[in-house]
Amino acid sequence: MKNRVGIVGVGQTHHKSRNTDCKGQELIGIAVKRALESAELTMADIDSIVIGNMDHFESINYVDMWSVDGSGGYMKPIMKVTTGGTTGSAVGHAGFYHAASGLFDTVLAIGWEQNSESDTTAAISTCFDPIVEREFCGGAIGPLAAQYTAYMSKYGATEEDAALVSVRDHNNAAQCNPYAHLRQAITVEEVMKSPYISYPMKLLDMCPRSDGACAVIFAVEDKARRITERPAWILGVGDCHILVQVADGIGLANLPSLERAAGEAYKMAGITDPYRQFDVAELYVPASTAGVTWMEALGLCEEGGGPRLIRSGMTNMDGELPINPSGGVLATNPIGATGLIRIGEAALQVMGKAEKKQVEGAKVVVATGFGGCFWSDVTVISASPQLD
Amino acid sequence: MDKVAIIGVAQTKYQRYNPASHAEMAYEVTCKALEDAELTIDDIDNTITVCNDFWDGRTISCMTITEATGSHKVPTTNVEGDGTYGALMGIMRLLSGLHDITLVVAQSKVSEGIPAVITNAMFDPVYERILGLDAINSSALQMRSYMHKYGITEGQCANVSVKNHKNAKANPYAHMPLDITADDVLKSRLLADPIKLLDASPVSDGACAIIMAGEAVARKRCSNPVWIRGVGHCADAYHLGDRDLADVDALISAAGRAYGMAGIQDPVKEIDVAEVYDAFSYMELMWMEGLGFCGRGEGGDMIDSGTTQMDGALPVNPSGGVLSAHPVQVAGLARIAETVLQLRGEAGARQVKGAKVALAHGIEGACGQGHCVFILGR
Amino acid sequence: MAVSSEELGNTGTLKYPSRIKLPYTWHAGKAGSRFYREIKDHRKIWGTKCHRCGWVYVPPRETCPRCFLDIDEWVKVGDAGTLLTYTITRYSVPGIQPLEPPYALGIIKLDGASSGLVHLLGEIEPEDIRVGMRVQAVFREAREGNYLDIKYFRPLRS
Amino acid sequence: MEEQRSDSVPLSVAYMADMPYDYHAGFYYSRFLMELRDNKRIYGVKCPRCGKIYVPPRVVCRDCFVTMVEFVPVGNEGTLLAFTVTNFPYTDTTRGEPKNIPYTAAYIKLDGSDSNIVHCLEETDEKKIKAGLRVRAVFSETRTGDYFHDIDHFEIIH
Repeated sequence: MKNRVGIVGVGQTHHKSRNTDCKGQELIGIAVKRALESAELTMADIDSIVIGNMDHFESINYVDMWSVDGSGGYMKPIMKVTTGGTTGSAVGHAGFYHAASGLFDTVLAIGWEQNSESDTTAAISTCFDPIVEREFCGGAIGPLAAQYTAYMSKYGATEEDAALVSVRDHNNAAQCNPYAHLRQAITVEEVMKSPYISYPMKLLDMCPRSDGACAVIFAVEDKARRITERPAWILGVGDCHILVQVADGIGLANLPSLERAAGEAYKMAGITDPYRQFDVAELYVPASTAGVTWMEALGLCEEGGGPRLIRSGMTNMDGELPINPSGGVLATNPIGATGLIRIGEAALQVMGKAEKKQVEGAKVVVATGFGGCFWSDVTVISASPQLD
Repeated sequence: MDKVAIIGVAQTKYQRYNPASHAEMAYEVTCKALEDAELTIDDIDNTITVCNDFWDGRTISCMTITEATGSHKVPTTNVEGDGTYGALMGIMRLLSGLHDITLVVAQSKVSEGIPAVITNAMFDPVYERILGLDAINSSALQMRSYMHKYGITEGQCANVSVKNHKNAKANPYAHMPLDITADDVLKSRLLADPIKLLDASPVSDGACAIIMAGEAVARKRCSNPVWIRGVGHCADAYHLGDRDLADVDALISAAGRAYGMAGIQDPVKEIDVAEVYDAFSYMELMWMEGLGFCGRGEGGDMIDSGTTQMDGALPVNPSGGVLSAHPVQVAGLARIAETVLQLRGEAGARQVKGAKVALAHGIEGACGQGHCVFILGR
Repeated sequence: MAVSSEELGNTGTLKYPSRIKLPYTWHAGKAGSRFYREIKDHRKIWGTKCHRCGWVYVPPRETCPRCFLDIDEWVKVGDAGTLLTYTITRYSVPGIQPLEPPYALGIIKLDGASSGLVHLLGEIEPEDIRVGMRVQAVFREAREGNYLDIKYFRPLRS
Repeated sequence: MEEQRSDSVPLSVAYMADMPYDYHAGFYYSRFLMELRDNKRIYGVKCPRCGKIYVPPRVVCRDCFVTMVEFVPVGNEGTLLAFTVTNFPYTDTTRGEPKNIPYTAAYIKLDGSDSNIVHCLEETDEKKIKAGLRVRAVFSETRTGDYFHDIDHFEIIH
């Protein structure tokens, strides 16, 4: 890497089911202003902007152009990146590359979605091939449900294991995160009693869809050091968009894209023993079932070891490797922002600014994004510019 | 900035209906660009796709061409915007030092959807969208504003169309090579006054790919690299009423940034050929002003003078421009590909002799709200 | 390398007619809601004014796009203004047009506003429209709280 | 337009977006769809390098990145890999109206194919379905070149 890049500011809205107080640009504006405030910068300090969401959630074309009233993009370089559920993490990575290229010193990355403006499942279902898949692929739920069916029969995981993930994330959101959308503590019994929406997935296993925005400011090393004493350094990025037909993702008991993206990011960052080296993880877990199955792709446990690790409690706030102190995606999901919130939350941890979510002494954190057709993005963020 | 070169380019022929699917078109240009660069897919270590969910009629539209571009094998991202923005993202990947060779692929099937419905979605859904605004009538508001403010005539705009459709006759990729006169343009069907049918670009399907590399790799792997000397992008205000539609502030800023990087002080003297995003005839005149090829309000004089003709001092759109083929998203990347051919001396019958420095330009949003400018050199 | 239809033994290629048809509900936000309520309830057009650059935005903004500062000053602007540019849409597009073409659109700089408002023009023949002419808002009788509560702008009668 | 009761409640704008698309099937899907329509045969395409057979057919082998041109028929029967009974309401994006539910999305590996397809299974009682079941395509009497119509559904082979 020629130019080291650090995160110097993070802002997000108070995520809600339905934010009617804000027109879309205003929602974006709130996150942007909070990010600027957190870094003690003004819009004049921003050299370029990257923004992302998914067009058909709000039915707005050329969002990079439409958003300038809220993004601050007036008479600035701005571009749009969109890759489905990974949009937020892709926006974060694009923000990183903007700065790492040396072309821009201080870069504002924005993810947002006002999911209450449309029927989220229907809008997502238009991501499937119109000729051979769309008719019978019901949004993101169906494929994920099918995947857990296969994992349960192969590794003996249970629906209760998934419920434990749901309880962990919801309770973290309730106790620690004032920005989270769902802030209600729940129990395993409540998850198990909630109605099936797509077997084996129950209502409380699924992420909500939210209205919200997140903004993260990236800066090249010398700028970053001038802006804050504790930047959150980007040590590694990886992304892998593995498939195009959703049917071909079936039978993948796990998530090979996450394994490959993690491999790239870990290599760049020098991560060799992820479970020990990471102090916190902010994972894009769109359904509790994925919280059981995907940890192994990140090297956090052995193959089929997801149920063991979840049952051990080690991923809870007081465990060895807390996962999703923010409450994660199960508590908050403005889709185009969701991946960027993971990066932002990871940065707050190493900057020591995570407040009630703070995991004491967090130095190295992994953030992930998930979306598209079983695609993954991975980001490794650290308190120091290189691993000790 | 460090040096980045374009080492391979490919385009499909642009046409009203390309029977190939999105993926099949993307695969065609991917293979041809690899062939042009004398590389294999294994040499590509990252990709940028350029897809738009509205034009492609699909959420996460980049899924459509992921495998066709080899993007499932390497780090990839999708830029939703004009192809020039995709190329810019590719440059940033290379300049980071984390990647060596980038493939950028843009594809578009404008003929699948209804352009007016798709461009209507550019306008704010709480406010102006309900007026039935689209790319054509919003541009008509801009054309009128420009003509009124600077005394530009419909005839001068028509002459852009005449020039570019004629140039297209020398471009085998062009969709609309035409022998027409200004009178033909002026008498063509009125779409939205003052825009007439022949002032407007056609509905085109097609794809374009470019392959870029950092300096060390480019020098080793390529005998005829074309260097990216400068790049700049910028956006103006969103609501049409927030802008003076006759002016081109964002383009001036984008060009200024690109010229600064490339060390260009007198664009007309230093640039040998330009490919600009003329979605409508009048746009070429406005963009020449924004690019500093002439003063503000002098776009009409510029076309009158013949400077931008094939035999002029600064030929603009030898390819026939966007007026002669308009695959949305692709069109800006095609401008880059065309300038690469010019700088390599491989532009065939549309070659501008001795071209050493070229400019390629893309736009984004309604009425050129956003611009991206590339300076390339031999 | 890509292949041709002949190589595949194809007898032709198919098109698959479909659509993306979905209901949307867009939030106008606080400022947008006040803008529409003032028109609906009082036939008055309001904008917001940036205290730094002085721009008066119609429709109102909560943030000045130019200065990126919060705006909280509301100002009433005139219901008459000057036509900055116009066009007559002469082609028909199913589903998105508010009127049967041909219909006229313009950008109007309302008296007291800095930005222009895009709207319909009515009660005038296309050939009589001129840039710079004075026009005035005609409000719809039954107003619902949307952009078309202003029915159109017509030439100002002195 | 929806008007809420209280004057302080923000307004919103409701609209049915309707965007028609003539999706181009291209060379590979066209051949696939025509074989279904004309001959009730399901075709895949075979990679000349690794020999893998992809259904539905596509231009490039995912693993080898080489052009595939050899169309080969695969079985009308196959194995159910995974399924999900979809029982939550959402909008059918081709009609803008509620989707017909419940339906069972079935992910199937056809005999002779190395990739999977998605279609619907007629059975919607999840207690009667499990991964590994054998299933068979049931074709419509009248076929039009539409995959989801020409194969009406898949049935469980008992």
